[in-house]
Amino acid sequence: MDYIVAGFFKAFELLISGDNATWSAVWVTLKISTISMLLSIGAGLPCGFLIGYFDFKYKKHLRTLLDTMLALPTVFIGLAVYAFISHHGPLGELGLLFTLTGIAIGQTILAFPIVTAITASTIESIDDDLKLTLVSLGAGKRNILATCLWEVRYGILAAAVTAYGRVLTEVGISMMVGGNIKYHTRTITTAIALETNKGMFADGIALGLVLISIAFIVNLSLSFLRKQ
Amino acid sequence: MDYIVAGFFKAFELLISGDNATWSAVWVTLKISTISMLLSIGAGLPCGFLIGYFDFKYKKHLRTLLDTMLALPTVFIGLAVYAFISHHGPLGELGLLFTLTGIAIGQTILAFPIVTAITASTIESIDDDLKLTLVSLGAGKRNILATCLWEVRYGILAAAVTAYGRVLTEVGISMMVGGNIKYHTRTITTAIALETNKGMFADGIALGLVLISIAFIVNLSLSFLRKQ
Amino acid sequence: MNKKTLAYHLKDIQHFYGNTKVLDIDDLKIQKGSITGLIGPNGSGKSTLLKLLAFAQKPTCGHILYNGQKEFPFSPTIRSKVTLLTQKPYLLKRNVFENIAYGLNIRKDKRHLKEKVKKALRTVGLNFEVFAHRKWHELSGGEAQRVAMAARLILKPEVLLLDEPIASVDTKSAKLIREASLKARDNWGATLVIASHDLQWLYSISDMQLSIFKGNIFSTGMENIITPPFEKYNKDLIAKKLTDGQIIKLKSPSPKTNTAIIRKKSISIDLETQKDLNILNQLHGHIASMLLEKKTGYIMSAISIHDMSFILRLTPDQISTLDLYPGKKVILKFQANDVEWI
Amino acid sequence: MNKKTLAYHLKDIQHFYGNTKVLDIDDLKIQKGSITGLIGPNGSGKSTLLKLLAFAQKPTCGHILYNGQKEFPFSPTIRSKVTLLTQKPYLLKRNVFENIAYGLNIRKDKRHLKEKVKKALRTVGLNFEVFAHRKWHELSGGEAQRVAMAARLILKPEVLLLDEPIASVDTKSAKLIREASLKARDNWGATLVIASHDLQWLYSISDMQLSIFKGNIFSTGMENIITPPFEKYNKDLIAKKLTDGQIIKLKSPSPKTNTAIIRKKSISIDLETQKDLNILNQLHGHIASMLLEKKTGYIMSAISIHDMSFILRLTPDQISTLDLYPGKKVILKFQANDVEWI
Amino acid sequence: GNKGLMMATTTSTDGTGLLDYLIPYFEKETGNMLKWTATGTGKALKLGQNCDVDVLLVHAPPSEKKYIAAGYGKDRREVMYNDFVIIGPKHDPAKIKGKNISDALTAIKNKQAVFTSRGDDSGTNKKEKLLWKNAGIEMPDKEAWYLQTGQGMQATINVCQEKMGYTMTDRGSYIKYESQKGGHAPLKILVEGDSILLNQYSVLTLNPNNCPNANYTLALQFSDWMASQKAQNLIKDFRLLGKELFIPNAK
Ligand SMILES: Nc1ncnc2c1ncn2[C@@H]1O[C@H](COP(=O)(O)OP(=O)(O)OP(=O)(O)O)[C@@H](O)[C@H]1O
Ligand SMILES: Nc1ncnc2c1ncn2[C@@H]1O[C@H](COP(=O)(O)OP(=O)(O)OP(=O)(O)O)[C@@H](O)[C@H]1O
Ligand SMILES: [Mg+2]
Ligand SMILES: [Mg+2]
Repeated sequence: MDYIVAGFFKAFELLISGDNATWSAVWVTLKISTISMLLSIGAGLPCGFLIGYFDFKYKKHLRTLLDTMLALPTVFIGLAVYAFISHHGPLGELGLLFTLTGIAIGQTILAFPIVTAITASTIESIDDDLKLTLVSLGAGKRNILATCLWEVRYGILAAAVTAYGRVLTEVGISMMVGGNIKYHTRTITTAIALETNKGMFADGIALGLVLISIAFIVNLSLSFLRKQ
Repeated sequence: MDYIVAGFFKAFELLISGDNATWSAVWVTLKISTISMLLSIGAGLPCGFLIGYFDFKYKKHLRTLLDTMLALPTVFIGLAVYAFISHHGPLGELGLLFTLTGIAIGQTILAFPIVTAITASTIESIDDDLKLTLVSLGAGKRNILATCLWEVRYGILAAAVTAYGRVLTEVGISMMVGGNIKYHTRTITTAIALETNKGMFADGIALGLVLISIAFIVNLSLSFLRKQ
Repeated sequence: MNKKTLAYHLKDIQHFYGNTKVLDIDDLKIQKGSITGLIGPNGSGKSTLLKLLAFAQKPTCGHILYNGQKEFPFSPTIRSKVTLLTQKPYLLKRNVFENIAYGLNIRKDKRHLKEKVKKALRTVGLNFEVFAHRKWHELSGGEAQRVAMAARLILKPEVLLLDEPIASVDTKSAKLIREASLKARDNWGATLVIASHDLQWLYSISDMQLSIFKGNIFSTGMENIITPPFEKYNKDLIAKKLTDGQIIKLKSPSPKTNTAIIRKKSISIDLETQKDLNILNQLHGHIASMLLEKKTGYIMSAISIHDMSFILRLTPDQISTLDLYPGKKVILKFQANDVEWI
Repeated sequence: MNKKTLAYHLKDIQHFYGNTKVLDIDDLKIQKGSITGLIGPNGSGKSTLLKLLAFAQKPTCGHILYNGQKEFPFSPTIRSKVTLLTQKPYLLKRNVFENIAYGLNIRKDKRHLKEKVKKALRTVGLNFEVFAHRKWHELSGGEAQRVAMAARLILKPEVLLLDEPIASVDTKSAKLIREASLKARDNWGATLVIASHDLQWLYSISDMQLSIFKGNIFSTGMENIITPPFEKYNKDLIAKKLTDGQIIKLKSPSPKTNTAIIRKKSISIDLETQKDLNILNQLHGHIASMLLEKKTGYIMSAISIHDMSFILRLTPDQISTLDLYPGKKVILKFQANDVEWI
Repeated sequence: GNKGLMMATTTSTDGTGLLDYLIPYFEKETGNMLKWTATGTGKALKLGQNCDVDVLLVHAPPSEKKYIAAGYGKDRREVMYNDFVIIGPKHDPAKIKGKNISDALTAIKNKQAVFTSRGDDSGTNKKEKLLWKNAGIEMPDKEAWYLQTGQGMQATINVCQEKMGYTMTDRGSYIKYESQKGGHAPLKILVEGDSILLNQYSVLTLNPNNCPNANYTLALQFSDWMASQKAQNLIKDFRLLGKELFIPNAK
């Protein structure tokens, strides 16, 4: 129990003392999570829209597949990405292994099904009358996409926030693809895993609190988008 | 690359040969994920409903908090739960450490904010006319809860499926609280982590495929709940 | 009025959306077993009043007595007894059968469910075999409206509040809904309050009419309303100028009020003008429509004065004597001080 | 008809929902610059037809020529020219201003936006200052309907399809909407197709009326429809029995058809019966309403025969001669073989 | 009650497969059940300190002694050892092959050749730090060539292989790695044999004063069994690629 309390103090200490390793991990975490969120939202919103908006033959099957992709273990994604970008892999030339770009690719794969699935089911819930209204007002396909997404913006926000939580907290990909290299690819979560393994539970808690603070600040600045 | 292909064959081998350790991990994974899903849905649906349905003063703040909880790292949850159920912890007497119940508690904490947040934003999207209609038909508070949830069932399904994906794939809690004890608390994901740690990438991939198959079967059997 | 026979008694009700007052009712009583028609332009507060009567919303100020008791949303006395058909009928995402059975299911009343649903559908003119298994979205606008109505009727509630029940319903179904409403009152003594813009229909069903205008209630039935802008005419009178050049002269209002009401009974109809007595309005127009008020035998007649419409209640005698018919040019007369200001 | 002046030409249109055929139109032409009224009971296919005309849905079979060209959903020719006001007007989750400006924004037409929105709101009788910044859910039913209407009018479309535009709108606004529709035709030559259950209003606005019944179109205007069940009367005739004992005799139909139509022109009105000629129907009833058809001067009269309603078009002369007024007892006469079966 | 014995151990004993091989013999012979959780040494000690386990099998002698001194552990019994080696790419860019340990590290530093460190405060990591200190080199941290993976041995070897760098590993882990590469491992043993490179594994029982509820008797029984001739022979027979991974040395 005591280490939880200790963790609180430690968290302040880490941030205030400007601990190099901590700030590096914070920075790395922010960078990769931002990239992967941008990519997964950029790809996930249109895909989610298409799946949710249109009725097509294998829609149900596609949804099942998508739901299954929600259960891709991060280590698995990490291993798969590793296979492609490792020295011997087909993309080995690009030198993405143990880089932030590499992690971001993996995290995009992680977040994409979340954004897509939640967007799709949010879009599915929109009224047929909205569709009809848009067409009848002369909306083209792009307008329909944009307007529908805006109509269900709270649902989209939920999708993004959920995916963000997932990306921010994942360990497997960062560990496998990034290698948890201190000052380079060590994220807050891989640092937590490390501290925990060392038995430095208070440090783990402290880093966890740092991560949660980041999430809090991001969500706070998103909350102006919310209703009421 | 080759270990991905090897992993596919290995996955078949593991399942068909009836490998004891694998089946034990499958069974453990199913057991704890079922318990934690039941608990988190049981608690998350009503909470999400309350937050989404009613307008109250600090609603926006509560939502921000909830969104932040989506970014609770699993290791952090693991550490916190450990603090409580470890021998010296306040609940040490219950002997929950290194048990499936312990893991399930942690996973419930993990899944709860997901179920709650997505449910809330789904409920938020329901029409005022529905609320009015229900009241005007004489629905009591429970009826309103049940009917509203049923009205947005596809959104609820998305919440459940997302949370399930999260629970199924988490490692941090299972590792910290369960201890990855072979034949006892080893889940598929902790087994993957172990194999990967050992450098047995093909085995990691194989186990990952086993996990994905489980998710696929579950989602397939849920897909009859879907529209169309 | 005997207190025991009162279904509703509203006291000092005010209702606000934000800072805008949309209802202001000092005192309103509704008799048990009566059918009250609510008449008023868009935004006058009809739906808001019905929601308050349904205890689906709490008034900002004041309180509502139901059967002599103060009641609030979700009180068990209210829940199963007062039913509102909302203006935009919302169907649950289930089939028609389940939509109609919903209220009974809530009440755990499962006896003869199928028969009851069948009967309710028949009451609104829908065939059970054709519609019972339709999904909520597989209905035309009017069919949906009628399903929603059936879902209310099946409950046999003490109070049935209908918000524009025939808005998108065809003539035949409008008749059915009228009959169903009358039966509700006659068979189980239901109290009904019905808002509608179809005055003929409303007159054919209601015992008394309440006019709402800007949240204020006038229980004397349909009024002729003259809205601003007004101009000064002379010391005592102000004038409403119609774009065809005609002028309506009215006694000046008190400073705070700005909408004029001319009661039906103050207006007479004629074919020729008389010498102007200065304070007499003589407006030229034509008859637009004449509708039978079935219960009384009066004929509700709409007279178009340029872009305004006046409603009068004529007797068959008057019509025969003046040889009136839609299209006929007529002259409406009323005194400038036969005006009430609100 | 000159092809160049045709806005629409529908050929062999059939539309199905699932296995149910809801529209069956062999050939239908709509002139440019005309105002067509759509009349028909609930579920007859009005909304479906309007959706097809808006190219918001594709007919199951057949095709629609627009300005002589086959067109399909999303074709750029159609998109900015044809506009539909849906039956359940849906407002976007934005404020009123943005809702009305939406169509123009899509067209990237941002000049004088504020003035245009102001004008559109005025056209439907809403005050810009009061309503422009209201959120979509802060409106009464009729106000929402009118905002949706304004959002269509602002686009000045070639074709304006209105699905029950005055369903929950007050009398004054109904008039405004009529004027706006007429202006659309007169000012920029718009073609209008309007579905409504308010026949008086529809007659006051439309050049011609189409009756829809069970997906079939009759272009001769409002018909009197007699629905099953029928009984055998004698060798040649079948009968519809009214519950008050009256009988309508009709020439037997061909086996496949089962709904009877009596055209207005076949029916005459009288005060006394004449000797029964066996195949003459003489139905007792009373006049329910009389409405002026402004353009023609005819008086559309609804005559109640027990629980049925017949519509006749009377002249002022007929009315004066017979001294008709709502409530007056009358007798309708028509030959048993003046029936058409569909 | 007799819930069996709960052991915390380090990843190397579990990862090499030793425990999977050895423990069934213990269970069969003594009739006791033994469960283990494999974690970093630090966490293993912590679990003991919190009395969440009954017995420890770890390899960090200095920490173990401190641990006992602090009153957390009781009996420490050395049961086996293997040794640490320095591995690197076959072409050996820093030319360390055959050098003694301190010279090798100095060469790596001077060449700025990539060196991957576990950086996780594990027994292995502690040993590595000791080697840098002995070589008189200030502990590298932020230097670009010095990569701290914060992960287990296999993962660290893996990073090392990708970066074509050097690392220090216990022999068992290296053999395991070699066997996975089918004997064609790109990384080879370049430095070995120094006595300082010894990697001692010990069984620790918990101090009953600190953990009265821990199963001290059974823990002692396990400790004894590990030191028994039978177990020592079994350890000796545990091989991969025909090579011994651990050498029994119980006294
Ligand atoms: N949620 C809301 N927020 C703010 N104003 C509202 C809200 N709902 C209604 N109003 C306003 O309150 C007034 C009364 O609305 P109400 O719905 O009671 O009118 P109504 O008489 O039913 O009109 P209609 O005939 O159009 O249905 C209107 O001016 C409307 O603009
Ligand atoms: N999505 C649907 N699936 C199945 N049937 C439908 C669907 N939509 C409409 N229908 C049926 O098609 C027929 C025509 O519907 P439509 O909406 O065109 O009628 P309408 O003439 O507009 O009626 P109303 O006056 O009630 O608006 C009706 O019988 C209706 O039940
Ligand atoms: Mg209303
Ligand atoms: Mg319709």
